Parts: sequence; C-alpha cells; structure tokens
Amino acid sequence: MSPALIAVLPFIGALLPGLLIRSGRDIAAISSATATFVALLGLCLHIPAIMAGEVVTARFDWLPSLGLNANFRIDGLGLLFGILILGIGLLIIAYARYYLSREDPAGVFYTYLMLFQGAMLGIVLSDNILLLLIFWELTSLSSFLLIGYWKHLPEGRQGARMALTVTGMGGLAMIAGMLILGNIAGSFDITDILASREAIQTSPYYLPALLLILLGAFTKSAQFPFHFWLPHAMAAPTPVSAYLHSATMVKAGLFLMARLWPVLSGTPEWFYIVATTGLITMVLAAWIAIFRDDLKSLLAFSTVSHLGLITMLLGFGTEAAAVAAMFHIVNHATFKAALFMTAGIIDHEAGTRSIARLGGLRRLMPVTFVIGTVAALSMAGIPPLNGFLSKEAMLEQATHAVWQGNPWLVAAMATLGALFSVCYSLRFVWQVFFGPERNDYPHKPHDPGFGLWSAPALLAVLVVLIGLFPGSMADWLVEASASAVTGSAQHPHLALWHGLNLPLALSAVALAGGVGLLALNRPLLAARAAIAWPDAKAIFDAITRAATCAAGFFTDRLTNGSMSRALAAFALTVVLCGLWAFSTGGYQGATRPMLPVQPVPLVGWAALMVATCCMVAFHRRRILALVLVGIIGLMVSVSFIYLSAPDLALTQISVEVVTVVLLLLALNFLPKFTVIESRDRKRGVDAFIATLTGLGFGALAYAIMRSDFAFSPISEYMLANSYKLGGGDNVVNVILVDFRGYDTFGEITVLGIAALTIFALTETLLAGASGRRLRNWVHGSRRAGDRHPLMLVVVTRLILPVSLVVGLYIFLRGHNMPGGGFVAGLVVSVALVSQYMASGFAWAQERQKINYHALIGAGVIAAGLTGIGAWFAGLPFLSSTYGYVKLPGLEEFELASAMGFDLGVFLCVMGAVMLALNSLSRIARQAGETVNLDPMDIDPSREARR
Amino acid sequence: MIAEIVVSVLLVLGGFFGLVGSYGLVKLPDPMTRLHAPTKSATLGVGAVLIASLIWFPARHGVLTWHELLITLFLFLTAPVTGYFIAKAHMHLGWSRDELPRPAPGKDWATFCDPDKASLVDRRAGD
Amino acid sequence: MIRRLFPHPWLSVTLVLVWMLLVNRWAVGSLVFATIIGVVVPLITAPYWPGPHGYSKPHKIPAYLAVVLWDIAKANFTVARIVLFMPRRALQPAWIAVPLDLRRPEAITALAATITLTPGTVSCDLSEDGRALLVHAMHAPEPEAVLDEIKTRYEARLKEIFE
Amino acid sequence: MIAYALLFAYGCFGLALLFCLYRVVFAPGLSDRVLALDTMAINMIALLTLFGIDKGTGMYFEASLLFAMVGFISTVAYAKFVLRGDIIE
Amino acid sequence: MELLLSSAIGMLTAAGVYLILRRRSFAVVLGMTMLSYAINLFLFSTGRLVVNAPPILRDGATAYTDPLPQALVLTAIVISFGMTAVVVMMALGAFLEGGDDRVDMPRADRLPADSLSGNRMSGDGDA
Amino acid sequence: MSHLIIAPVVLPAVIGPLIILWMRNDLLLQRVFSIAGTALLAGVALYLNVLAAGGEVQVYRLGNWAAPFGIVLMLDRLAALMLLLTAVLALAVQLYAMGSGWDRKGRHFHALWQFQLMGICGAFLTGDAFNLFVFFEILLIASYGLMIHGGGEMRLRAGVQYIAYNLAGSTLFLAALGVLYSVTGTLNMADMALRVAAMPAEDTALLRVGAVLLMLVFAVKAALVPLHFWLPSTYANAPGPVAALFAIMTKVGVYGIIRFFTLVFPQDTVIESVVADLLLPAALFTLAIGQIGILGTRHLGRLAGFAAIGSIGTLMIAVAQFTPQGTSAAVYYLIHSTLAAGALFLIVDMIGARRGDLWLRLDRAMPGQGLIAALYFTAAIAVVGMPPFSGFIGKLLVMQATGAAPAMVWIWATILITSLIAIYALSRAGSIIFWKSFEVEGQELPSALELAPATVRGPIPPKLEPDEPIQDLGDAPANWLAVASVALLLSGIVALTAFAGPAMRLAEATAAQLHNPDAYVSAVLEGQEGTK
Ligand code: NA
Ligand code: NA
Repeated sequence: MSPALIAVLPFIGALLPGLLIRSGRDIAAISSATATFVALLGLCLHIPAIMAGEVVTARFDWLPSLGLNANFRIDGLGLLFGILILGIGLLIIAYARYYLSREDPAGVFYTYLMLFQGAMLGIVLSDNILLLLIFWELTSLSSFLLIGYWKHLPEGRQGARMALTVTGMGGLAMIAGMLILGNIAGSFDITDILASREAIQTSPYYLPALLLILLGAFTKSAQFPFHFWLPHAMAAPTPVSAYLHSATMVKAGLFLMARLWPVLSGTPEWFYIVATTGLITMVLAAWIAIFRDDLKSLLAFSTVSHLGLITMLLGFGTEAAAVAAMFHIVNHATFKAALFMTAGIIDHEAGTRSIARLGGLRRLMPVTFVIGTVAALSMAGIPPLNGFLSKEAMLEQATHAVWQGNPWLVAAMATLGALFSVCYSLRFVWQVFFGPERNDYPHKPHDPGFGLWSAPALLAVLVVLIGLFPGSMADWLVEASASAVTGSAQHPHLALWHGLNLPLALSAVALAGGVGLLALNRPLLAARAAIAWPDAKAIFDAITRAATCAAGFFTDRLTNGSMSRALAAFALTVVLCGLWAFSTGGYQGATRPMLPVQPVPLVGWAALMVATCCMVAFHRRRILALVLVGIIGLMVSVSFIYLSAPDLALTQISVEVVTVVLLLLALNFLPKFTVIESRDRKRGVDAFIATLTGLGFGALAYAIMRSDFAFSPISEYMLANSYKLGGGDNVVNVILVDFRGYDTFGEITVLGIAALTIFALTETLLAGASGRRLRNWVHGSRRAGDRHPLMLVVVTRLILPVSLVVGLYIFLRGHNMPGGGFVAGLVVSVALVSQYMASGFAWAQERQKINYHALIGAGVIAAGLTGIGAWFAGLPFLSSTYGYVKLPGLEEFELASAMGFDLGVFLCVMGAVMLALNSLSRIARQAGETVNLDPMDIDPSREARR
Repeated sequence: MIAEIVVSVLLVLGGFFGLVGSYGLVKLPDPMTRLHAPTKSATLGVGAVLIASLIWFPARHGVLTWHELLITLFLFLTAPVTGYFIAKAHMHLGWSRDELPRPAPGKDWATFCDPDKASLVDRRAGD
Repeated sequence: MIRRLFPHPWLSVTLVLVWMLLVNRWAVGSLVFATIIGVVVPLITAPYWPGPHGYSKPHKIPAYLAVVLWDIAKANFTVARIVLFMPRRALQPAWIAVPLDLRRPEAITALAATITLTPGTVSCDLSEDGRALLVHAMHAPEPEAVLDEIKTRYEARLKEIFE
Repeated sequence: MIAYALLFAYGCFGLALLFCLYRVVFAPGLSDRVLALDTMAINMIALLTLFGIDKGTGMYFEASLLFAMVGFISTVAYAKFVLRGDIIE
Repeated sequence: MELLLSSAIGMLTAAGVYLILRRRSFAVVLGMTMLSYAINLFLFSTGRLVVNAPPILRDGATAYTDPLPQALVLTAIVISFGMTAVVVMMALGAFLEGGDDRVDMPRADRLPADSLSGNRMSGDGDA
Repeated sequence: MSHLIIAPVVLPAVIGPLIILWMRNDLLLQRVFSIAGTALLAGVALYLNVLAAGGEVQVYRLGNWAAPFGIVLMLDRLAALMLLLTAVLALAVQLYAMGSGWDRKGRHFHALWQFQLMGICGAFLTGDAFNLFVFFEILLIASYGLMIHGGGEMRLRAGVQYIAYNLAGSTLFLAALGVLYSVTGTLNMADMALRVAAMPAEDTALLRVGAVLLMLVFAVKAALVPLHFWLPSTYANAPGPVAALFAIMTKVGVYGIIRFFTLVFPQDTVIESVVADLLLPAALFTLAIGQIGILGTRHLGRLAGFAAIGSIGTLMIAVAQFTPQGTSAAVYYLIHSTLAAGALFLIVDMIGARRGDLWLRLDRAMPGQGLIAALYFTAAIAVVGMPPFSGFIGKLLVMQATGAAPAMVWIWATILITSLIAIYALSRAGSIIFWKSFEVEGQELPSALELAPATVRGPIPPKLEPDEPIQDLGDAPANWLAVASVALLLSGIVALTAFAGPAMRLAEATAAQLHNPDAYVSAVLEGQEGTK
C-alpha cells in the first residue's frame, strides 16, 4: 500500500463518523477501527522491505515552486511510530467505545480522534519537512479539539487553549527553523536534507535553525520549561490522554529529533541543549509526579519525565544512545498507555482519580489491579518487565556521558530520576490498590466489562513479553528504527540480563531509594505542601491575561475611535513622507517665470485669505461659517475665470450654491453652534499639524507652478485635435465628453449613487428611531412668519422659464463654448430649487411630474447607450462621431453623438441634485411641516377673488 | 471715438457708484441703512459697466452682444428680492414689532406674525 | 386651442427674445428654435403659473420704465452724496407703512422692486393681509413726502398697467 | 482714454471688494455679512465685465450670468434660513 | 501670481486640515469643503497659470492654457459635490439617530455596555 | 480587441440603473436581475482569465482614441485574476445577503451592490491613472451607501468616519495625480512609465513626491498602519455581507501599489527604493497592530476587522519585496486572504444574528451552534494561517520570499510572533462564543479566570430595542443559502490549498508579467492602427 494512502486513510476514517454523527458509538468506533486497521495492515505489509533496509516512498507534486511536496516515506523510524500510532490507536478506539457514555457525542469524538491520528501519521510518514510542518500543526489543532471535547469543563477549555498556545508557539518557531534548514540544504525533502549533514552543520544558520526546531520539539514533547501544559491537558477524556500522551502527540517532538538526528546531532550545541534539557526534565518532572494526587496528573508528569529521558538519550548523540532511545519509546508507549487506561477505568468505576480518595482496590478490581501493577512496575523499571530493560540501557549511556568535563554528573542525575520514578510508580500501585478497603468511594468500584479492560490487558501482556523476550519481540523494530535514526545499520542485541555492571548497581540504588522515599511519602507531602511552589498554570494564565490585557489596553488606546487622531496621523504621515521624498530627490529650483501680479487679483487673494482665516476663527458659528464658505467659493470661482478656466468657474459657482443649499437644509436639524471641546493643547497641536500641512502643500503647489513639464503634455494633442477629431471648439468639453468620456461616465455614476445613497438613508432614518425623534421635533430657534413670501414667488416664477432657456443654451453650446451638460443640469436644478424655496417643496413637487430616480437611471443609461452605440459600428465603447446637418430653410448645424452623452450627464445631474434635496425635505416634513395648497402665504388678489 | 468717450464715462460712473455702494456698507451706521447702499449703488454701478460693455464690443470689435443686457435685467429682477429678504432677516433678528409703524390697526407685518400660520387651508404632512 | 398652446403669451415673447439675445445670431434657424422654446417652455412651467395673468394696459410699461430709470439715476447721486458727505448723526432713517391699492401679486412685486431699486428706499415687508408695504427710507426728514411719491408716481401707474 | 477709465473702474471695484471684505470680518450680525457677500458677488460681476472689456472677449459672460443667479439664490437661502430655519418648506 | 495661488492653496489646506481635526461632524464637513477647494486649485495649477487664454479654440489665437487639468478638476468638483452631499446627509443621520453630532466613535463601539460605567455622554443637540 | 473587456464595467453599470428605473419597488425582480448580473460577471471574468492566460496584455481603447490621449482599459493576468476574485466573492456574498435577508433592510441594496462591482472592476481594468481615481470614487461612494445599509446609530457614526477618512484619501489621490501630471504631462500609466524611466536624475524630487503620495493613497485603501484607523469600526459596523465584500476593497489598495510600483515606478527608476523602504516597516507594523488587535478587541466584528488588517500586513510584506518571488507570494496570499476574510465576516454575521450581539463575553447563549462553530473553526484556521489551509501555504510563501531580504529576521519574527497572538486570540474568542455558551443554563458560573481581564461582571444587558435593525434574524435556524455561501467561500480556500501548485504557477506567471512591464507598455503604445 502506498505510504500516501496509508497517511490518508485516517482522514477518510474521520469522515465517516462525522457523516454518521447520529448513528451511535458502535458505528463510529467500527468505522474508525476499520480505517485504522487497514492502515496498520498496509503499513505492516512494508515490514519485509524495510527490514531489508529499503525506504518506501511515494511522491506527489503539490507546490513545487515552494518545495512543498506531498512526499511520503516509510523507513524504520516511520514504521516504529506508525505501528505505535495505529496499533495503540486501534486499542484506544476499542477502549473509548466503552469509555464514552451514551450522552457523549461519539461521532464528534471519533472524528477528532481520527483527524488527530491522521495528522500524527502524516508527521511520521512525511518525506518533506514542510509537509511535516502541516501535519505537525494539524496535531496541535486536532488535539485542541480533543482536549476541549468536554466543553462543559472549564479545565478542558483552558487546557486546550494552553496546549494549543504552547505547542502552537513551538510549531511557529519550527516553521522558521524548517525553512532555514531547507534553504541550507537546498531542498525540503527529508531524503535530501538527511544527505546534507556537512552543509547544515557548517552553515552559520545552523544554530538558529537548531534552536527554532528544538523549540518546536520541546514544546510538543513537554520538555522543561514547557512541561506545564501537559498535565492540564489531562482534562481530556481518558482515551484521549492515553493516546496523546503515551504514544503519539508528545512523542512527535521525539520523533522530530530522531528524524533530524543524523543532520543535527553530534555537535556540542546539540549535546548541551538537548541532553541537558532532557536530563532536567526527567528529574524535575519525576520529582513533581511523586506528589500528584490526581492519577492522571501523576501519569502526566511521569510522561514528561520519560520524555525527558528519551530526549536526553537522543541528546547524547551517540548511536548506542539512539538505540536505547528507540527501545524506550516502544516500552514507554506500552506501559504508559496501559496505565492511562487503567487510570481511566478507575475513574470510570470508582468515580474519582484522586489518590487520597482511593486505596484498597486490589480485591474490588482484581483485573485492573493486575494490569495496573504490571504496567506500573515496568514504569518503575523492575525486572523482568520491559521498562527495566530500557532503563538499564539509559543508565548505561548516562555513565558514558561527560558534562562539562564532569563524568559522573549525568549518571548521578539519571539515577536520581530513576529513583523518583520508582517512587511514584510504587506509590501508584500502593496507594490505589493496597491498604484497607474504604466505604466512601463515589461509586462502588468493580472491574469493568471485558471491552474496557481488554485493551490495557493486551498492553500489559506486551510489557511482560517484551521484558522476557526482548530479542524476538522488539529487536527487529528497534533495529529498523535505530538504523533509520542513525543512518547506519544498527544491530542491537536486546537482552534481559547484561551481567553485574554499573547500571545494574545504579538501578538497585534507585529501587532502594525509591522504596525508601515512598516510605517517607507522608512527611514529604506535608513538607512540599508547606512550600508555595510556583504553579505553572497560574503563571501561564497570568502571562496570557497580561498579554490580553495589554493588547486590549493598547488596542483600545490606539484605535480609540477618535476621528481626529486618525486624520492627524494621516496628515502627518502625508507631510513627512512627502517631505522625505522631496528632500531625497533632485530639484533644480524654479525655472518658469512668474506671472505678474495685478492689483485686483491681489485684492481677491486678500479676500480669500481673510475669509479663510475668519472661517476657521468663526467655524463654531455654523451659519456664519457657511456665509464665509460662500465667499471662499466665490473667490475660487473668480480665480478660475481669471486664470483662463471659464468652464471650471461655471461648474464651481453652480456646485457652490447647491452645496450651500444642501448644507443649510442639513443645518436646520443640526446644532447651530459648535461647543468648544478640545483643550488648548489639542487645538495647538492641531493648528501645528494644519500649518505644517498647509505649508507643505502650498510649497508643493509653488514648486510645481514654477517648474516646467519634463515632457510635453498629452493635452497638446488634445488642443490640436479637439476640433478635427472631436468636432468641438471647447477643448475642455471635448475632453470631458469624448477624449475622457469614460471618466465622465464614472463621474455621473458617482453622482447618481450619491443621490441613491441619500435617498436610501432617508428612508431608513424615517422608518427608525430618527423618524420618531423627528415627529416630536421642536424647532430650537424663533421663526419668522410668512413662509412663502409673495415677492419671491412672483420673481422665481419668472426666473424659472428664463433659467430653463439659459440652461438649454448652456447645454447646447457646451461643445464649443464654456458650458455643457453638467452646468446646464445644475442651472436647471438651481432654478427648480428656487421655485421650491419660494413656494414650498410640496407645492412645487405636486407640479413636478418626473421621478428623480428615473432621471438618474435614464441619465446613466443614456450615457451608457451612447457608449454602447459605438459597438454596432465595430468601434470601442464611447467612440463618438459628429456631423453637420442641413435642414431645408435653415442653416447648417452640428450634431455630435457626444451630445447624447452630455444629455445623460444633464439628466443624471438634475436627478441627483433634486433627489438629494427631496430627501432632505422629506426629513423636514417628517418634523411636522405643513403642506401648503397655495404658492404664497399672502395673496391679496386671492382674497379679492373670493 | 464718441463710443470711446461714452464708454469711458460709463466706466467711470459705474466704478464710482460701485465704490460708493460698498463704501456705504462700511460707513453707514446701522444695518438697516447699510442695506440701502449696496442694493442700489452697486446695481447702478454694475449696470453702467454692463452698458459700457454693451456699447464697447460693437464699437471696438464690430460684434454686437446682448448678453450684458440679459445680465442687467437679471440683476434688476433679483436685487429687490435679495434686499427684501435681507431686510426681513434683519427685522426678524434685530427689531421688535413695537419699533415699527403698524400697517393697519390690529394688523401686523408678515415677518412678525405667527410662524406656523397656515396660508389658508394647509394639510398636515403625510395626510 | 391658442390659449392652451400659449398659456402665457407675454412669457413666450420674452423667452423668444431671451433666446435670441443669448445665441446672438439673428438667423432663421435660431428664430425657429426660439419659437419652439417659446412654445415648449411655458407649457412646461405652466403648472407653476396658476391664476390669471396679463396686463390691462401694456402700452404704458415703457413710460413707467423710463420714469423709474430716471428716478434711479437721479436718486443715485443723492444717495452718493449722503453716503459720502453726510455725517452719521445727521442721518434720519424712517420706517414708512405704505397702504396698498394694488391687489395682484405681480403688481405689488413690481412696486416693491421699484421702491428698492430707487435709491434711498427699500421695501422690507408686507403686512399679514397684503394690504400694506413696509418701506425703509435711508434719509427721510419728511416721511410723508416719500409716501406720497410712492403712491402717486409709482403705484398709480402700476395700477393702470396691471388692473 | 478707455485704458485709464478701465483702470479707474478696476480700482473702484477692487476697493469696493475690500470694503465688502471689511464688512464680512467686522459685522455686528449675520445679515450684514450676507449683505456683504451679496455685494461682493455683484462687484465681481462688474469686475468680470471690466475684464471682458479689457481682454476683448465675451468668454466670461455666462459666468457673470451665473453669478447673478447664484448670488440671488444663496442670499435668499441664507436669509430664509435665518427667518425660518428650513429653506425649502 | 504663482505665489499668491500657492499661498492660497496652503491657507485653504491648513484651514481644511484644522477643521477636519475638530470633534463635530459639521466642522469636519466644512474642513472637507475647504480641502476640496484647495485640491481643486492645486490640480488646476498643475496646468500652470495663464491669463486670458482659455482652452476654447478661436481664430487667430495661438496660446491656450492646458485644458486637461481643467477637465480633471471638473470631474473632481462633481465627485466631491456628490461626496459632500452624502457625508452631510450621513452626519445628519448620525445626529438624528444618536442625539449628538460628535465624529468620534463612542466607547460603546469598542466596549460592551456592561463595562461602560454608564457615563456615556448625552446628546447636546437642540432637538 | 474584445468588447468583453469592458463588460465587467458596463454590465453592472446597466443593471444598476435598470434596477432603479424599473424594479425599485420589487425586491424579487431586483434579486433575480442582480444575482444574474453577478453570475454573468463571474462568467465574463472567467473568460477574461482565459484571454489573459495567453500572456499577451489586452488593450481596449475607449472612444477609439489612441493612447496615451484617450483612456485605455488593460487586461493582464493580474487584472483578470482580480476580476474573477471580485466576481466570485461578490456572488457568494450576495447569496448570503439574500439568504440572511440583509438586502431587505433598506432601499437600493442591489443597485448599490451593482455599482460597487462596477467601481471595483473598473479600478482593476483601467490603464489610466486619473480614471483609476474615478473608479475609486465609484467604488467608494457605493461602499458608503452599502456601509450604512440598514441604518442605526453606530453604523451611521462609523459611516461618517469612514466617508470622512476616505474623502481625505480621495483628496490625497488628486494631489498625487496632480503632481505626477505636472511632471510627466501624461495620465496613461504605460506612457507615464516610459516618461518616468526617461526622467533625468537631477530633477526627480517632484516625481518622488508624486510616487510617495500615490503610495499613501493606496495605503489608505489597504489600511496600512498608520492609515488604518478607519477600518475596525467600519468593518465591525457594516452589515455582514457588506463587510465581507469589503474584503476585496482593501485589496484594491494593494492592487494599486502592485500595479503602479511594478509598471510605472519599478525599482530601478528614479524612485529607487523609496516605496519599499516605507512599505516594509509599515507592513510589519500593520501586521503587528492587526494581530494584537485580534487579541485586544472585545467585539467579534472588530476582531474580524483587525484580522483583515493583519492579513494586509502579511500581504504587504510580500509586496514590499518587489521581487517576482515576493509578488507571486503576494498574489497567492491575496486570493487566500480575500476569501478567508469574506468567509470570516459572514460567519461573524451569522453569529451576531443568532447570538444577539458580538461582544466577547460569557452571558449570551448561542443556539444551534454546531454548524456555525465548525465554520468558524475552519475560517479561523484559514485566517490565522494554520494548516492545512491556504493561509499556511501563503505564510510559508511569504516567508520563503523574504528569506533573502536584509530585514529577514524582523520579518520572520513579526510574522511568527503575531501568528501566535492570533492563534491564541482566535481560539479564545471561539471558546468564549461556542464553548462557554453552555454555562448560561446555570450549572456553573464562569470562574474568575475565565472572564476577560477588563470585564466587569454585571447583569445581563436588557433586551435590545425592538427596532434594532440587525437583530431580526433571532434564533432562526441557519439559512441554507447563507450557509451555502459561506461554504462556497471556504471551499474556495480548500481548492486554493489542494491546487496550490497550479495556483502558484498562475501567480508566478502573473508576477513575471508584472515584473516585465515592457510588454505592457508596448501593448498600449505601439500598433495603434485604426484609432483616432
Ligand atoms: Na464644494
Ligand atoms: Na469641490
């Protein structure tokens, strides 16, 4: 079976329980087990080839340009871990079937479990470190789900989050490490990397890569100082703990160290970092385990300790140590899985995992007792169980290790670790199973059914068998894996008896010491309880809480919703960046001569400056500010005229008045005055920023006006061809409707959308809270009488038709003289507005038969159709044409297709302006204004008529 | 030549009245009297200039344009209304009804009457 | 029919004239176009022109305009003198209530406009029944004279023209 | 001669503009400022016409027309706002 | 002339920037209007300044000002008008809904109601 | 020259007004036409991708004017890709808007939607600098309308800020264009590229100012720090589907930077490294502030907004390299982050609709949450860039592309550390929302540790006001259309992961085309037979 298929099978297995989420525990367990079994079978089929020294591979290109490929390999190491993952996985699946209660959502559980299994298998079968990274992070995610499976337990959630954070951190570091490693080796394929030991160890990036990768491995394998997360992950259901923390997840770190052992080990850095970490972890965790009350917690720290042991062995960097490490991986998986399951059974049956509340279970749960004792004794390293064998091998290697010139330090520490190990193992047996029977168990304990104890029993049998017959039971597996780890053929001769040697003596010391320590257990517990030990969880919580708090504070303070801050940052950024860009470039100084200054423009300039200053000074008096806006607008328009831009002036003037009308309409409902809110300091800072921006922008404008174009501008072509190709004398208008008609098309769309937005907003406002507020509106200021003065009505009545004529004139001549659709639209709108102002909106609206929505739609469509029309001539969108038409009896006159476009502009502008004003007026009407039936309030002739 | 003289006279006249109008804006003591200055003098000032332009173009360039006439008409049409409104605004802001003569016994000026007084038969919005 | 096509004949004439002034090209084509405008625009704006319109004696309009123009020119000098040379304290402003005989809004508007355009007086407000006009005089030692002039010189003429 | 007349007129209306400006800055109330703005627009029309005479072009005629129209509308709008709050009612 | 125009642009920009840094939406709208004047003048000035040479083809005329920036400014004016209309309306809507015309987001935007100490400032509008 | 190049603009530009003209009071018709239009747009975009895949830059000369005098539309690989991305996102999100009923909560939703698409597509297609401004304005003003769709105080306040900020941005855009025109005398991007390349070195100050201002304009749209302040409140207060569509809007800014600084101002011109020098630190800060914001915020909507900022940071790190490798990584990550952010915003909206609000606190029950929890989990994984989804691959690509950069250590450290923050923050948010909801039943009170640090424990807030516009979905079961649309986006992410190889080949081809602008320039300026 292809390695890729083997790696995928668990994921397929994950789909089934997910899909059959409601069909109960049996179906979920069976489907998961089937997938696992098939994968295991497939893996085992490769045993002969691997034993022959082959590496089975499968390669699929995934993302070749990154070097991320779906390459899989099975070698001895992969085989060892694969068998552990799938074999123990199978047992866990069976165990969990009986462990989970009917209420637990089994489908979800098995989905998560199989996802995790797939991720784990993916790690060990990857032949590409980027692929490995993906699976690596997947184990973090799926274990997050598994640990948090019981959502109702806060410990579960916190444990899950802690596990994810810590292992996630390691995973992230590892990303960097792996990328560096791959870049040194020139490939991310493990096969290639394993062949580049020389390049890697001589690279200056070796140490960073090593540190980053080890950070990943250590966090995953819960090595000191990252050991704290593992016990908190024990909130997971016991099958999860048994699986994750005996055979799989925590061993992923070990796997990685073993996988990269050929290229990373053998250096002093490796030795001191890895071996020392392992050693400390082994001793420290074992010490802590002695005092744990929760069975699973005890087992968790023992796991940490044993992981430290294996890490230390790998850290030694010798081939023999690697062999021992592989052997202990096998042994630890068997006895620790059995122990976790035992603890689960006790929890399940007795209702508690607290050692203080247990004891005397020997007779009540004989089967469990046997299984637990066998496994625990193996953990303690008691012969002839398998734990003893690998512990001897460990001690043997420890005696060879020299730490900073000190030949006995490592051995002594290792013995101490073993001693603690004996102590907590025996404590497990002694305080749970021995002693008097109690009568205050939460449940009445009894042995569970076969389904629950069969899996640990099988493991216990393995513990014994490997211990007794290591040569036939484990030799092949250790040989294959150790050969793969070291990269050279290893032939370990595992045996129970090595003769009387130093390790045996150290074992004896450990055993005796352990028993002695157990005897002192109660005073020790009391002593330890008296000392306030730093609680890792509290520290972690404090750190994350502080981080969350700091992030919250920072975010809230930085992004505090202040518009002023956002815009000040904006202005400063612009000015500083612009200044920097200018000062770092070449500037030749002013080259263009200045236009002479005439007195009248000077007066206009003074008016503009003074009005602007007053505007800022008086901006709190809002109506006055609007009057000043009017003056500024007037001056700007006039300067456009003076500087040869009549079209601009026309547009600016007419836009101006509509804007003022709009602002006045809005101001009717807004406060009429702005209160002073900013402190003097803020006003000063704002003024500084404003001055800086003004100076910068003014200087930029000056620099531009005083320099010439570096290249001849494209507008020269436009001036030359406006009449010839565009048929118009007004070059600006030809640009607008022809050269750049597409811009104008967009521009009227903007206007139309603006009006639609205003309309939609008005609808929403009137329907919501604003509508209620408006219905109860009380006008703040005293109002004068005479809403619709007679004189205004009469004059606007006359102005309206005249303005329509003027609008038409401006529209028609736009192509050749200043004007055009836009100005015409505004002129007509303004005329209508004046009519509305005179006689009231409602009165005027009743006489207005055109729907403004339709005007906007028609305008955009008219402009669009003018553009599309060109398609029928095979020309691009908006291609224009023009010609001269001669009607009988009349002079020739010009017709340009661009006029159709200009008509669209006209309609759209008018629709938009009127729809916007309409919307604002509706707000006013909501505020209780009445609708008049007559155009003017005072009309003597009306009374005379009556 | 005659045209030139006429135009020059008109320009000087226009400039003079324009200036006087705006000067009145500064010099006259209270807002109500200030209102008089610009609405008339400026109107005539601009009127004179516009007429000067009307004469000048055919005389100088041989093109008769009537646009100035339109502007003049437009100004004469609108200036009274703006004066009327500014006066009303000023009455509203600065004068009480007792300072003014009554239009007729028991009657009041429109600016001072009930702001919500309906014209004759008003409808409530939305009815 | 004609009435419906030309709801406001004077307006139509004005618009034709305005168009011709605007295009400034006295050609047949322009006149045709102006005529079209003269028909169409009043039709469009007709809804905004409710009620009867027209003049009873339109031929008196030119004479009235001449009088007004002359008064404007004359008064301009007066006002200029006041603005330039009269000390602030000597100024005697006055509010004058002008009772109206005119009833048509157009006529009242014309009167008010005339008053405003002639320097020295500004029409400020109507009474709530529309039967009196409030006029402010800039310098009126004798308000009665001003009132008299308005009534006889302008209102009487306008009443002839409009009613 | 015409050049001097033009210069005189320019000077007068320029000065007029300054007077208006003074009234905008130093005014007891809003109505005075609106009045000054209105006067400014009218003076601008004069200046534009002078400019047209000066440069011999009728190009700026529509601008004057719009100034007249727009000055009127915005003055009425300001005043109506003062009087009634709502300018279209 | 260039100096005058660029100083005007700078002045308008400074005024605009100062006003958009205020805390009330109306001032911000005014500031945006100022900025839009400034930018329109600026964009216009990129065609460089010429007096009495409008880009309208005439017989005999040889020099024309650059028409392209003018076309761009026209587009910009129209667009900024639309934008101004929307922002005014939105500011009005926010005032009507929320009771004040502050532009800063209230704390209730970032923090849940129960962590606010109930001192959320009330509206000061004249409603 | 295919007329279909302009179809992505004309199609919505016709459908939008048609909706206003004839269907403005008929929601069903609006939905039919609008969705048909968007689907058609997706089809057109697909066709344009096929067209662009030939490797030739397609030019559409509007008005039949010769470049650089008229406006041209340009279709290259990047433009085509962005169009397709827009159309797909819009289609999915629009389905969601219909399924969730958002389009009923105000007027003109569909018309504005079409105009929004018109603006975005136009921006991607144009080859003219000023025209880009115009289409920016279209997409902005439509976005203002969509942003405040449904109304409500907070949304309007946020809308005012959003529009005001973007008005300042538009002003800056005009300033930048003015400066560039004043120096180069042209607006056509290809022509500008030629002129910039020919610029004498002693006269570059103004040009550099123009280039930098332009970059800042795009940085505003992309929400780069310190120009990012507008984003969190805007996105958190925008209607869910609108926020989801906005996922493409920040990308318009990114697109602008890529386009201008590969075509007009490539690294070897007078601009030198001005932009890259500014961009990279900004990108790093953006990433950091975004990810810290994910942890720091108390509101799920703002969380999604900060996530969007963070993703922009990552994206801009890649862009700021201005190498083919960096650009191709950016293109890949851009597709990913658009889909992921879109999905996240929709999921957040679903959560809000069911939970009543989006505050990250413990007292709200979330009924019927299994499916949504799964969707959230998936989207969160994608957003933080954990395996197996494209976010992880994208992150690897970005890191690999910056492996040789001088600031490599800073870049990698920022990416990795902020990833950790994001992982923690999103898992925390997820567990608060989905796992803690069980506690409301009352079996146990949240322990003190569980509470977010600054939370003051208090009574459950009063029921929402009856007219609160967002909440009218209540506890309705997940609407199949809404779920399907989220699933559509997520399946896009899955596809991007599974077909990372082909996707990356596309991205590389895109980057290669971008970094060889000569073909683009000559396509625009040479061989203009038949034009005016
Ligand atoms: Na404006
Ligand atoms: Na503007």
